[in-house]
Amino acid sequence: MLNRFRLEFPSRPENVGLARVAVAAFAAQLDPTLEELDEIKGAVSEAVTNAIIHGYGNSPDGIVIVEGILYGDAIEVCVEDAGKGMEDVARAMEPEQTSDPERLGLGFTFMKTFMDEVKVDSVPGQGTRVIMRKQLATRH
Amino acid sequence: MLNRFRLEFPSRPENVGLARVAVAAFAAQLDPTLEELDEIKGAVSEAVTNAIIHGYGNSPDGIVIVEGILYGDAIEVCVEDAGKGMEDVARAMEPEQTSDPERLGLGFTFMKTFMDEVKVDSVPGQGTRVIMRKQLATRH
Amino acid sequence: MVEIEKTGEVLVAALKGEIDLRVAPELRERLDRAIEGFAARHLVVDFAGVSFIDSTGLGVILGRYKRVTGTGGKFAVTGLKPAVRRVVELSGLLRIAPEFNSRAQAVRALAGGGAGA
Amino acid sequence: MVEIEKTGEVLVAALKGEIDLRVAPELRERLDRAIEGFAARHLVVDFAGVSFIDSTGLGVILGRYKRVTGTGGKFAVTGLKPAVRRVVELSGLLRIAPEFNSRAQAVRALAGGGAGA
Ligand SMILES: Nc1ncnc2c1ncn2[C@@H]1O[C@H](COP(=O)(O)OP(=O)(O)O)[C@@H](O)[C@H]1O
Ligand SMILES: Nc1ncnc2c1ncn2[C@@H]1O[C@H](COP(=O)(O)OP(=O)(O)O)[C@@H](O)[C@H]1O
Repeated sequence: MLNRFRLEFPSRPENVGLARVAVAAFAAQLDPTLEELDEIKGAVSEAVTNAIIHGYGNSPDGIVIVEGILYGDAIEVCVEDAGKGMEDVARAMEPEQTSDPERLGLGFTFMKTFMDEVKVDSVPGQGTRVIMRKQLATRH
Repeated sequence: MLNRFRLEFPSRPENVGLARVAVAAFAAQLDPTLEELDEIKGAVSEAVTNAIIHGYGNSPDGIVIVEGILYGDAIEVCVEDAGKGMEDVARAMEPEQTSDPERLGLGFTFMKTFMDEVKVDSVPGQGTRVIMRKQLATRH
Repeated sequence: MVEIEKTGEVLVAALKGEIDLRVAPELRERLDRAIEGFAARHLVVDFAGVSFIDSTGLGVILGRYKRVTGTGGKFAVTGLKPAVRRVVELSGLLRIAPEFNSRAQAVRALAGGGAGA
Repeated sequence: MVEIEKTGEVLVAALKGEIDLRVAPELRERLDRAIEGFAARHLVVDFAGVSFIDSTGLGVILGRYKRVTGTGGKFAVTGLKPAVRRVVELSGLLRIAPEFNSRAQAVRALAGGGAGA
């Protein structure tokens, strides 16, 4: 393991940007392309937004945890909440599947498009952990 | 309290930049001036560098904790290590006081110049906690 | 977050900066207020100033698409840089809304009845 | 982190980007290698490309100041934008080293023996 970090913050909308910036600054240590960096930021934005609005139902009192780990030329990002969890993760991950008619239901689709692997552990009433992994093009 | 975050990472030189970026992105929520942002980044850089090189003696195996709290128009930043600590904090904080002849001994001077308040709690053999506070010019 | 301009029956919304959960509620409100307040029929969304947009931000734009086309208006997009175009494409918006090379072209097309739903 | 150029007996080190603990060891080594390798007597440090510098970075520069002036060479700085000038000033470097408005001026002054320690 090359390097890692752990970031905790309350479930407030303004912290979605904080999470993106932190993960991007961390990922920058692998010298990614601009496109790779945009993809990582996009995936983090979706996962953290879900933790805030779905996990904690928009209450600002929850804690969101973002972790990053570098392995060689790959980055792993985990986004965790202790919110309401999901009954049926496989179904929630399908495109255009949403519990909120104001939303697109494309969060997981974006994550899967931007990252190589997306794994979700969720327990109803206990919370959700999204683990995403991306292999970066080696440029050294 | 408006907002807060906690960031943990190993005591590696490349994480000094990560800490600066995270604190800057967080402080940006108060809409600071560019100069204020530069000062906050400078203070964070000094405190995190000290944790790595003095606290942990340049070993990459220590954990550095950076916390940020927004209070109205003020920001508080704490930088903590569980490293070797200091015998005489007041003396260490004097200008050009350094235990390393390759260094300037100006880290604490920079912190005190950039921030309004700098408080240091340190226990030899247990670690150091630097608490810095800065009032930002209200622009709203 | 957004600069809004009206030319005849066409509203142009130029998005600015990072369009995510932080700005989504206010963006939605400002766009809806503009559509109502100006009695605008058509909407052009200019993405040129966008530095980041995610599915939450795109949800607000697609919601306005539905609103405007639902009352017989037309909707178009412009200013899509490659990085932004990719997520706009993923959202499905480019399958239903015409894209123009410039804001002026989009306004002309919508005002003239030349393109749209 | 640094681009190094030699004109006669004057070495110009143009710093680039964030000069902190991450780059300090390599920066120190590259500057020392250049001073030795080129048998340079004088050193001009150009800060124009610096986006951030802290006391660790300034320690490397002050160390090179001591080295160069210790062997009878001269040292000068240039390219100080306001944000960077402030920390360079705090480090004490501006009390001991002359500052020039351009790299060319600094090189001329040091080569000609016009200014310096
Ligand atoms: N962290 C989470 N906690 C609880 N439920 C979640 C979480 N993330 C996603 N979900 C559920 O999965 C659904 C699909 O998520 P997503 O694909 O991101 O679409 P959207 O956020 O637009 O609804 C959500 O509508 C929600 O019901
Ligand atoms: N986190 C820390 N742990 C242990 N000692 C520290 C720590 N921070 C500072 N010190 C001590 O205080 C001295 C002065 O620190 P500072 O003013 O930052 O100067 P410098 O880092 O250049 O030595 C250091 O040389 C070191 O002995």
